[in-house]
Amino acid sequence: MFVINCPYCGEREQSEFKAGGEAHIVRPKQPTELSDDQWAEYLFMRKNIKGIQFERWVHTHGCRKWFNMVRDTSNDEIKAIYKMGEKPPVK
Amino acid sequence: MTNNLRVKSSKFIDETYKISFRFNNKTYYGYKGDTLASALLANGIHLVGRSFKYHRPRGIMTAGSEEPNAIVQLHKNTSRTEPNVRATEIEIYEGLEASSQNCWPSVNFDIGGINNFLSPVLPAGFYYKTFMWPASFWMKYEYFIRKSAGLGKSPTEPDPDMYEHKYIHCDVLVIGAGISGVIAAKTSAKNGFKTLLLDEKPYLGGSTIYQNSEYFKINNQISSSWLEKEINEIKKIDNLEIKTRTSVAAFHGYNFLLARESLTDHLPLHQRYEKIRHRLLKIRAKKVICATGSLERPLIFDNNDRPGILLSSAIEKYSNLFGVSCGQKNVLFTNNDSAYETAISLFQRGIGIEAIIDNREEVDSKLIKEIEKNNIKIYKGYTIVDTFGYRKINKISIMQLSKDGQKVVGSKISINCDCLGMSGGWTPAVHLFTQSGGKLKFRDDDQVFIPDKYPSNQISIGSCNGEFTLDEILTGISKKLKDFLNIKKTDYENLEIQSHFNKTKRNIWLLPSDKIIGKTKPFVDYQNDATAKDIKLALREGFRSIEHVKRYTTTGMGTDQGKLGNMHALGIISETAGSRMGELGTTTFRPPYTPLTFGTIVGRNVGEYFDVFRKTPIHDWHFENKAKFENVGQWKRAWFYPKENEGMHEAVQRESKAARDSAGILDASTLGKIDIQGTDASEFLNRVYTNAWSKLAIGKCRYGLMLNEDGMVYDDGVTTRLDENHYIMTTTTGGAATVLSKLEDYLQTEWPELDVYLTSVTDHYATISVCGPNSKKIISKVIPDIDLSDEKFPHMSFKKTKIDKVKCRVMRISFTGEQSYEINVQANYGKSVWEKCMQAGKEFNITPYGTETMHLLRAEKGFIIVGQDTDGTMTPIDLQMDWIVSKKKYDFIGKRSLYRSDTIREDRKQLIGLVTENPKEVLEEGAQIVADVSKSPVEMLGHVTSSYYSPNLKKSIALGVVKGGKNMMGQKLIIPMENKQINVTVTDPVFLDKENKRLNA
Amino acid sequence: MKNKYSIISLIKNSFSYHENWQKAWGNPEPKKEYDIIIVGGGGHGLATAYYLAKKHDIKNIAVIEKGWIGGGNTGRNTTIIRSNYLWDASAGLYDHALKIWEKLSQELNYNVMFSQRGVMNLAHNLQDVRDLKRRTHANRLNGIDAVYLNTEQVKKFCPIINTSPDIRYPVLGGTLQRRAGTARHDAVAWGYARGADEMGVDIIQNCEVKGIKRSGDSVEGVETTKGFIKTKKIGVVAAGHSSVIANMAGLRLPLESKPLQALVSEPVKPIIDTVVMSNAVHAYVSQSDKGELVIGAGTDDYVSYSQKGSHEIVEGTLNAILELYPIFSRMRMLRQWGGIVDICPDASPIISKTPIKGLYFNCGWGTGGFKATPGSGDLFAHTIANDEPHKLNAAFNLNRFVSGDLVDEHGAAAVAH
Amino acid sequence: MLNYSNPITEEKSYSGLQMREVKPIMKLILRGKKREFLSAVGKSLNLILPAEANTFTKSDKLTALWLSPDEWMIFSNEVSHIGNNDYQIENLLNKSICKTNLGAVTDVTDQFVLINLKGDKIYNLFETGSPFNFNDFRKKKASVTQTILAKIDVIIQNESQNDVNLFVRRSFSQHLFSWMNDSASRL
Repeated sequence: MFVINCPYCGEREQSEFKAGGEAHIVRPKQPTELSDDQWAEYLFMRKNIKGIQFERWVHTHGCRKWFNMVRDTSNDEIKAIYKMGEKPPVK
Repeated sequence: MTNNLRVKSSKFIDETYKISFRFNNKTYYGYKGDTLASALLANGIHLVGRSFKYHRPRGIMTAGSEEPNAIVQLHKNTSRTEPNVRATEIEIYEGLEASSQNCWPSVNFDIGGINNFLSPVLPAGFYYKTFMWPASFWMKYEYFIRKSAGLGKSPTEPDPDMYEHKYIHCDVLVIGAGISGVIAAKTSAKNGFKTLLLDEKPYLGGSTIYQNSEYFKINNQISSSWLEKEINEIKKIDNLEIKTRTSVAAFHGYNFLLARESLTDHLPLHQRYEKIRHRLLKIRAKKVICATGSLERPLIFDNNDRPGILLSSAIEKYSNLFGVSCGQKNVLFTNNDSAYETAISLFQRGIGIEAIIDNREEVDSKLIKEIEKNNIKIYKGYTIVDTFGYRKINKISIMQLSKDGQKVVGSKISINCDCLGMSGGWTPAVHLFTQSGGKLKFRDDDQVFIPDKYPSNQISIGSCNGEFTLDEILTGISKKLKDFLNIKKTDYENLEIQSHFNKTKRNIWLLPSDKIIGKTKPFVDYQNDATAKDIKLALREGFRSIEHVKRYTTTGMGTDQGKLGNMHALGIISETAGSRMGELGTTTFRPPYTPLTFGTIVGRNVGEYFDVFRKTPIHDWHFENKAKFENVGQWKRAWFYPKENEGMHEAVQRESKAARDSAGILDASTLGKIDIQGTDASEFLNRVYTNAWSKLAIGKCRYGLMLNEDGMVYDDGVTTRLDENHYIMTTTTGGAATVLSKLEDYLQTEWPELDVYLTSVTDHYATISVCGPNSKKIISKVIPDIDLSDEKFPHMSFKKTKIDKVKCRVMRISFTGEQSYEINVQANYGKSVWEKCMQAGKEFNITPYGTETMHLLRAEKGFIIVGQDTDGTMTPIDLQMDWIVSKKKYDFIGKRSLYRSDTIREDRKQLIGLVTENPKEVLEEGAQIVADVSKSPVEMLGHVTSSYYSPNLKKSIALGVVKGGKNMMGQKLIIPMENKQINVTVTDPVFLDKENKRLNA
Repeated sequence: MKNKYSIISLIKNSFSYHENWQKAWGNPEPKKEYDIIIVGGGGHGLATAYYLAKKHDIKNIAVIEKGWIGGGNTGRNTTIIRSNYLWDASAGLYDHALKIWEKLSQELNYNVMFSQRGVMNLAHNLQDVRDLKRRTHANRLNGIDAVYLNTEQVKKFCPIINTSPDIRYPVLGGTLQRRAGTARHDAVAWGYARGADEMGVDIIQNCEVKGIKRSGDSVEGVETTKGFIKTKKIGVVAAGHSSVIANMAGLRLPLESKPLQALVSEPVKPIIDTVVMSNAVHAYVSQSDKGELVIGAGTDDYVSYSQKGSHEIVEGTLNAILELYPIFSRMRMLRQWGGIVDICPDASPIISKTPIKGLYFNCGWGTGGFKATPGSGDLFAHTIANDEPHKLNAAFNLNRFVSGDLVDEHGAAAVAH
Repeated sequence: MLNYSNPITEEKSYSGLQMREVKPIMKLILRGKKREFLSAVGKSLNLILPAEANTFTKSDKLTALWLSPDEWMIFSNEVSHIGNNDYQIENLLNKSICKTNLGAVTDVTDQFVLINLKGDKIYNLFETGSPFNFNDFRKKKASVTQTILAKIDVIIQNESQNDVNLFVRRSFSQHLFSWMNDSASRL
């Protein structure tokens, strides 16, 4: 059970949040131009990193805002949190 | 029996308060303050239970939560029964009823004891090697294995007690109220930190509080007196909350801990009514101080498990704290100085000590001198090689140890005794620390694991950090607390400490015997009957890792989770395998530290609070009118409204017919409603629905289908354009929350440039749908001001209006194929509007209908229900809804997936209608559809998704999905049931009014 | 030849105080080269090696395990075995496994305690009923024993379930597969290890793969903590760590690794003699031969390799358990633990070749891999040996995520009106 | 006239805790990101929307709760008339916000039920079912939070010491109120 520092509401219990998977997978602007393979890459393929992962969370039971998190998936340590649209912090 | 072993009064025992209790159907007495174990010992009872595998007699071994043997069933055959309760933890109360477990007919004579004689053929893991023949017999073997396994008995009635949760956020949590914990809590609280101090026992002060020796002093006071004053002080501090009888079960990441506060278990039964039994504390602490203490180690030698063999520290506790003597002829067996503390305590109380066996050869300390001075025989450099006495120990044999400690030499000496105390040194209680993710390091000097790296803001202090003696504990504590709490000073800077404890220890994990190991039973895990020879067998068979050995031998898998024996198992493995202890690692300590009842974990979320119960604004009306309800997500929806003697079928037939013949009314308030505003609202809808929205006129409604990015149908509903930049979207009941969060996700992450705002208004509106040929007449009575003519208010359009003075929205939309109006009114007026419609419709026999009829009516029209006719594998094309997929739009969610090689296949499963050869025969929903039953295995083409008897068409109708169904119109197929085959014909899914005449009838 | 396990051998060995048992498997140092390397010494990996040696006559095989064999999900799951799956492809796969389970103890000469005590799945709403009926009909036509039970039949088969119509989500019915049941998880890994070892397979523990060496689009070997080992074929069966290995080979998989938790109660005398699963309220329970209630909890929603999940998941599960079995309120949780499960978008596994020659993946089993162990090993062995899938695992290829031909076992999760 | 049926009809009283629904209270959700939006709202209502997270502002007639960086809920301080749900303020905002494309205004009067709690045991009650840390919240003036209580989404507003407003979605409100009473009966 993490404590998550929502960039808008401050520190809250994990139970107020939901995870949304890997971050920075941008929806292709022109899906019709993509091959089936490329589309599958967007749709299903994930890095699923053991270590530093960039991922999305949403404060479901609070401000309903999505944001990004940098977390070490090997020990669940949260390294950084930043708003949507902001540049990810450099490692 | 009288309390003949109550040797001395103790201030922890209230001898004016006598309590009677029953054990194995006999009545005994104890005093307030006793545990079941201390009370039994005071009555001379050691034998409490039988072991798991060999059914050996077992007694009380410890005085705490690490007890492996003395576990009992409480209140047999009642709703309050509880298996596997540790006699050492439960405080006695008037009416307590306990009985021995895992024995038959009684604990004194147990048939299962025969296993002890069979033990030569029952080594570790024997069951993996046998019971394989004949192959079909395993279930029979297993029946008997299961019967003999298990310990106590599960309750068979619901629990009469209540439980509760409590969330606590504190600055500093101190776990354990021994001397270190008390000092830490006082320091923390006095420095302004909101502090919580927890201890599993009913009293504060840990083991120091009953320490009564002149040899251990603080500031020239006996340590217990000094501590008592400290305790009195901390009770007065405002921002310090102290909870006793509270055991910390789990230490998770980010300093999240779970603790069980036991509130009524010590009260007489009649005082427990309407009270919370346990409270589960969910603690989030900024800082955690572990002062969890340490556990004394047993020693591993042949037959070290007999009743009457206890930990030496337990004997001391029973005598000092409870005033109970565990025996009259005590022998202590030790490898360190702790047993001498016990000896002195016993001696001071006049309890007989026969001898002390010390495996150290040359030792000397003030404590030992004191013992020798009193002419108690000390056998230095000796070990116990065997013990005797079936139901209770009566004799031991000892032999001299060789110099290297690997062998025994010389001849055997026998010593009579009625109680044996073992002291193998101390193991820091690092369980919680490791649960939190902490890493341990091994200290070779005294062979202990101590905390090394802290994974969160926490420290360990006192003996759980490997500081075992008073001076070790107290000299460093001040600096530690100052650093950890970031404070300048403490009250404990210059304590004067006297401690006469010699720290030398001779650690031998498995003591040598004069017999070959195969003939001995040196128990490592008492409860599971795992011995040192089992561990060695596992190693011989190639099991190398500690986890393998543990699993193969079941060491550490009992209800005590190996609190006593795990270290010895590790030691024996490393000695046998020739590896170093520290390198071998430890087994993982898993939560909970002490077992936690399910009821405690669940708290009040049982019965009606198991899950949220959502009600529509008209719920009370449905209830009053005897509706049957259906669970839809967290909602209770009216399912059908049976009149006298009607079953579901009759009710639904009547409701369905009424709706088409005259008028029906449905509570559709559960549908999700999302208010969409912003200059890009139309563009947004274009992207989330498959069809186009920009050209929808203000005041018009349109049906939309929403896909997942994988192209599969996800949700559907009607959306209405209220204004240029304002829409109201409806979603399915079950999909409301997920649709909104999915849409928010796209808005915030993919399309932040869009000016769109989404707000849920599901609960703001009551939605009342009136349908049927007379619906127009009814609505005109309810809302006389509105022009309902087809020209002014055609199908798929919307009007703002007022009923009395209350503004509301009316949509002319239909999920039944009938002319139909949907009134959306502010929820608190919903019931009133419903009643008004009922009143106005009375002359037209307006009939309330539930979800079942709604499903039937829409099936007649071939309308799908997402989730029933679709299952996450259906595209709009599969549903024969090509018309709703815009060819012009460049993109929408899921569009690209519709053009993958599999999704463009012509022979995918497609939605079709089915009619049965026999019009009365109603298909089973979920039944499979085939073309040919002659081949095996039969090729399944699809399944029946919806099926009803239509009272309006007077025949059975069904929807289904069938491979290539689109091109199978008119074809005959078969529904193969278990006992018959039903012939069906594929039809168009629209059974009624294909021309949509009824919408404007 | 290893000595055979039997009651006779137990008695014989008791005379020598069990001093003469052989090692169940050895502890070899890795050779320089193997014909095939299996990465991952869980049940699936060991079974793969066993069937490669047994059915395809390839003996120069190594199983490389970073920890200890059977220490991952094999030793952490709730041991449910069943084959009553909806889709033809799944039913084929899992029933293939179930048929092997039925003879596995004898085949391995190791008692895996496969107990056919039946698995019941409960329905709690009308869509559950439709879904379970649909599945039962499909099972029957696929030759899998499964019957639909009404509420009274459910109660009769497992009397301790609370079937009162007044509970929040009443039991509306259920399905029963009698051939289904449980097995002893450790024994499966150990039995396969012993069998594989006997045929010459090297089981190398405490050896972590650090890299996959490629030349062009073929594999050349693996870098490990015990040095480089050459091979032309690598079968990866690394469960939660599949993506980690895939990343080494420059491959991305459609997987997410999430925490899955389970727990056991203290042991008690027999109280529930079957396995009961309830998807709708999330409660899976059975009782082990030792007497512990074995309870499966759900997965968390975030990727994690920490083997820890959140307390809420456990609490939610016990919540559901008490709703269905109020008599368990005073039972105590003895131990809880977490595993890492690799989940595919369609909740079906991957047993497949990859775009890299000589590299094969067996992964994506999510929360239900244990039941497939023997079948998965057999079919993966076939796929590796022939460089071609068996017809039973052909549908479980990687390409389905491109074509869209998913085996969507969780698609039937209903969202009803 | 239409009858008015609010969900919570009883006022409940325990030692240290009183709970009741306050109705009818006009409630609106305001959405907007631009600076002009904030100033337009300010002008229309004579009330500055709180910019600081987890706080509220108040005028004679209205209270404005911060819900997210672009979302506020405003509600009337006094109860309005039963039988009339045409709110002047809503119409005003529609003109100044919606018509000018500055943001969105949505009537949520019955989306949320306002339960008022009074007494010194309010937080003892919350602690039995909410993971939120109320330590600072209860001390801080004008604090508001969205969190979970008994697994239900709630908005909690610290009106003054021992006086708290709780907003919950209507369809959940009876369940929550029942749960709160069950808990309160044992505080």
